[in-house]
Amino acid sequence: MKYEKIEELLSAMWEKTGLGRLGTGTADSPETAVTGAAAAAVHQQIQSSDLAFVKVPADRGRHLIMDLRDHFGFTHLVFLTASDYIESGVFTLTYMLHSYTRHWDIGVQIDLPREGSTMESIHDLWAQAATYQRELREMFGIDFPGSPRIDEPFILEGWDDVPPMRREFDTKEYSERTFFPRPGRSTNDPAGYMRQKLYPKE
Amino acid sequence: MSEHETNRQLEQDSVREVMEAMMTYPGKADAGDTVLFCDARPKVEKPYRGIIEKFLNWARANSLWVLGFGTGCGAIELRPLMTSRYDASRFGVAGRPTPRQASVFIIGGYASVKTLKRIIRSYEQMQNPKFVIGLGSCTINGGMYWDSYNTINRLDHYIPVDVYVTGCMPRPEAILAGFVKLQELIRAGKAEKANEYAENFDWYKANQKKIIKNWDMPDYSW
Amino acid sequence: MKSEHTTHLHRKTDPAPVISFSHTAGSRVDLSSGKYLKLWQGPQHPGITGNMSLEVTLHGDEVVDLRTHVGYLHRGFEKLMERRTYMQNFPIVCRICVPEPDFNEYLYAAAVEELAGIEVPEKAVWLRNLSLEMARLTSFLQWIGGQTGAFGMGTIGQWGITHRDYILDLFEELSGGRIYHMYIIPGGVRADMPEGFPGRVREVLNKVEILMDDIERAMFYNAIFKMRAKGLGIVPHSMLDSFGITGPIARAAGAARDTRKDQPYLLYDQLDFKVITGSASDAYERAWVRFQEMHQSISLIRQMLDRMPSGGAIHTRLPNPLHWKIPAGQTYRRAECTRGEYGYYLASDGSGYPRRVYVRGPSYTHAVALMETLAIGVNIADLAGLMVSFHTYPPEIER
Amino acid sequence: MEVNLPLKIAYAALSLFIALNYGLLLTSTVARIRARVQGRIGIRIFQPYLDIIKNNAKRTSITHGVMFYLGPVFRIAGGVGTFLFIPMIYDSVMFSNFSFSGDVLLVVYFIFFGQLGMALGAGEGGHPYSAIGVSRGLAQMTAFEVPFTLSIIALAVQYNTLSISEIVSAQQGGIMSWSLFTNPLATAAAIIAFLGMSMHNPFSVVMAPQEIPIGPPTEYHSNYLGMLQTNRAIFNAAKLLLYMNLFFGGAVNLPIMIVKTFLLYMINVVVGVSFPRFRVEQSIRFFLGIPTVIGLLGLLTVIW
Repeated sequence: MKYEKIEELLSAMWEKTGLGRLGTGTADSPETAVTGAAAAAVHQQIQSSDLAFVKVPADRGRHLIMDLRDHFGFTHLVFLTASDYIESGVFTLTYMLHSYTRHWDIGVQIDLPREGSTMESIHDLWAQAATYQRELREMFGIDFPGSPRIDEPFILEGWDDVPPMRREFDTKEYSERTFFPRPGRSTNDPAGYMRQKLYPKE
Repeated sequence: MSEHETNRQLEQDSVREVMEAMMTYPGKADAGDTVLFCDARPKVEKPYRGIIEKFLNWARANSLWVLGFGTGCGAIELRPLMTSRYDASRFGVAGRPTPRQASVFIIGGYASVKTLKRIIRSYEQMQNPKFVIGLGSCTINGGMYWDSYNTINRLDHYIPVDVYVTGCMPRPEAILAGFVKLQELIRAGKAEKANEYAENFDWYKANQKKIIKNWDMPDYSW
Repeated sequence: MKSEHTTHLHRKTDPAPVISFSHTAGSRVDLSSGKYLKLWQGPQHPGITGNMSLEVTLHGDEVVDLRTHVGYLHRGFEKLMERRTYMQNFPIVCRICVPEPDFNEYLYAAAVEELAGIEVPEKAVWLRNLSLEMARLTSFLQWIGGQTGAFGMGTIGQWGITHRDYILDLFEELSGGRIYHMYIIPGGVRADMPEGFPGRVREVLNKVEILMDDIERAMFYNAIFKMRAKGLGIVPHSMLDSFGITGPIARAAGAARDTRKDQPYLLYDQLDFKVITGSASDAYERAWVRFQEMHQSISLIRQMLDRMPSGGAIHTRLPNPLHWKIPAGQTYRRAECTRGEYGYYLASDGSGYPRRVYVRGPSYTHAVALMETLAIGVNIADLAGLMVSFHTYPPEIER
Repeated sequence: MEVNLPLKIAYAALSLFIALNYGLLLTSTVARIRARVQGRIGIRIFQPYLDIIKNNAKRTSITHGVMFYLGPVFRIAGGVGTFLFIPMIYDSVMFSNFSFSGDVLLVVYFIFFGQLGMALGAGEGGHPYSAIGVSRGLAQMTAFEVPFTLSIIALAVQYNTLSISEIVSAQQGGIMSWSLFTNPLATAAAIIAFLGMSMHNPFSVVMAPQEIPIGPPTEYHSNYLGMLQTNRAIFNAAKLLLYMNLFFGGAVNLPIMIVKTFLLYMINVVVGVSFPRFRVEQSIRFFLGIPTVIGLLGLLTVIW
């Protein structure tokens, strides 16, 4: 199927997944609400002419990714990562998919609760996904049931603290507590420090 | 050196307890426990006196065999060091792939906790006298990664360091200067850090155990 | 299909299940049988690229199981960048990938500029592109030494590293840095070309071309090198998508995938080059593709030197870095580095600190999933050559 | 010329000393030449001495058992033994060591004696790289033994003697009487075997640092390693002397000996700097292929 712009592809994608129909919003307004079944949890953001982010509920994520891979030609899993939005209490998984035929990217984003977060594994769709999932399990504590070697430590060794990439983990405090900071090194909040260096009068 | 002393005093007792507790494990322990290998206490090897030791030190200073272990990003400048631009082999510097035969250990930049375990094991497999060159500001005070949760801040709390080469990253000329400085130290008989490691073994081990949670090494089939 | 949330609760004791892609996952050989020998190639090993380790299980000389172990270089960049301002992040991003830091600088700058809506002046774009191509050349010159050294030919490595050093001198002249240039800054570049710089670049390029003729004769026409490299580590075309393979490995397998052509960034839509592809997809073909890309990179540098505008601003005026806030948003920028697709995912929450920076390195999949699969059945003597033929750099795997 | 035994032993010790220094200097010279090919200056000329002193000056050394001790001892015994039965200078009282009729067989045995002892010691060293290196070394050794022994037999048949001294004396009338010209096929086979014997590229997989860091001596350190280095110098000299005597008409005085052996050794260097290394099974296939055929032909030309 031929799509001129990434918006058309997205609307076709929403049609196929049955998650709802694209509303009246257009590309210039970045957030276009999706009317329909799961309107609350679903929205899309078109970042540029070849990059868009869509957000779907966790239980539909794997569906959508398989649809994109099999029916829309997004055959390349660029990366899979998570970002911690602690104030809203969610991890946001980002599956970045790339289409070699159209050279478009679609980032499928999924919100997971921060505690006891679990996501379906996609290690059977892409081989390298298992590695990404091991890293997420280790760095964020997100579980991917069935992913191979998911419980083996990937990067850290003998780590017994909270997963380091969570935002509640303070790396500076941990470093000062664990390693031996050489005395004489003082650190400052850059804004305040440079302000009093550069504009002492203010 | 005062904090050195105090730290050592502080750590003495806890370390003894730990080691006595470990002595009860027979042979190789399970994962999570400490393996006895890494606590084999080295002996202080007294150097000879007078002209003999001077002669031997001269030989040691002029044949520095570097362990081929690129622990950090400093390793990328060790290759130009051995090529025609800065030909370190003129100074008797040669690479050696196995710690048993190497006499100089270059810690190239930051050392993550996972690498530090291998660094310590390789260092303990090297034979006395052995020398350590700390490369880059990361080994001195953590450098760019001073607040990272995975890189150490001060290398000299875990293994004794003879020469520090500052910079991020240090130029090959700086590394050559570090080698020359090390040669001066060796000729002057001041590079006895291996014996210092043996003397302050408990202090070093305590610092190492503080961050390296389990010592079980990968299981070989030998 | 819905995942059974009941099974994984006490899964810690179960063995890892076997998946269809990687033969190694879950396939355990019992060392007690005495038929196998387990080796650790690395981290302290001359045949390993950088600081990582391969847990090899041998049956005779043949690899029957391989596990890649990384994390020896983990510095927690993504965590550190979350607690540094955008301007403070600029000097540390180049440390992520040691042999070619410029791609990190460019991608970080590009992502920040896209979110902040900063326009980059014309001259700065040219200089960025120039430094990226020079970085590509240095990285390839280092790789070619590793590739031949893995097969025991140290001479070419010596030549390559030496000539790489000449280019590093140019970088030092351009940016003041030898390895870490910190040249591409958000909003432009840090310095303009010094006087007579293009001429010196041309001299070095001529030197490198002379060297490459020698290398071509001594390496690619060498009977023993052919004997070792041909047929080693063949990547079938079907694996490209399922393993996320990019860069010269994919091109050597016949797939014309080059971000510089597909999604042209910087000036690559104005420069004249074509995507180099191979067919045999073994170590020799990969080496040959990379070698051709070295020639291509030289010609690209020459084109840029010819057409580079003389004057012009090299940097736009940034807002005060003390309270420089980037509007909320997220983006992903990619570039074609020597090893494949290099990308930065940047999410901003409107504050002065980035919310999330994710670095996508090509070695991430090449060194773990692909290596663990392709190493099965390879002779232990060829393991280093296979490793280098993937051109992996551990620092970008664990960051 | 009858010489009493103590004097003979003293002479042998003198020639051994000369051979040791010659081997060490040859090592550093060749390293410098190789460095020039790579555009470097290279190590200092007396670097091998310093390395040996340094290794023997290590204060600690660990052991893995009795055979671990005996490995280097066997090795150096093999090296010295090889040397002691090869006449260094033809028809000289001082430098014709303990050459006697039938010493060719003894030398051929001694060349491989050291490797076997090394194999035992390295095996006890326990490092998997040692084990792999030893297995590769023995396999490759058995391979290049075939063309080497064939050419030796060819010479023995040709000069119908088993004494090196007599083989040398048979080659004395001018350059055209060298085995190199009287039996070029056997010489070619032996030279190819020589490449494998001295473990330069492309036959250096035994000690390939990229695959198995330095192979058998992985676990050997401080004074064991010093012993091995000493042996390497002597053994190199001994092999070169053997080849010079067997194929290149021996030497009537030290300068000629040095020139001939140096040129002989340069064959290794030239091949070594310009080739990568074979895998072990590739090198075995290579040795059992063309060199063996050449050796057989050399033998047949002698017989008929």
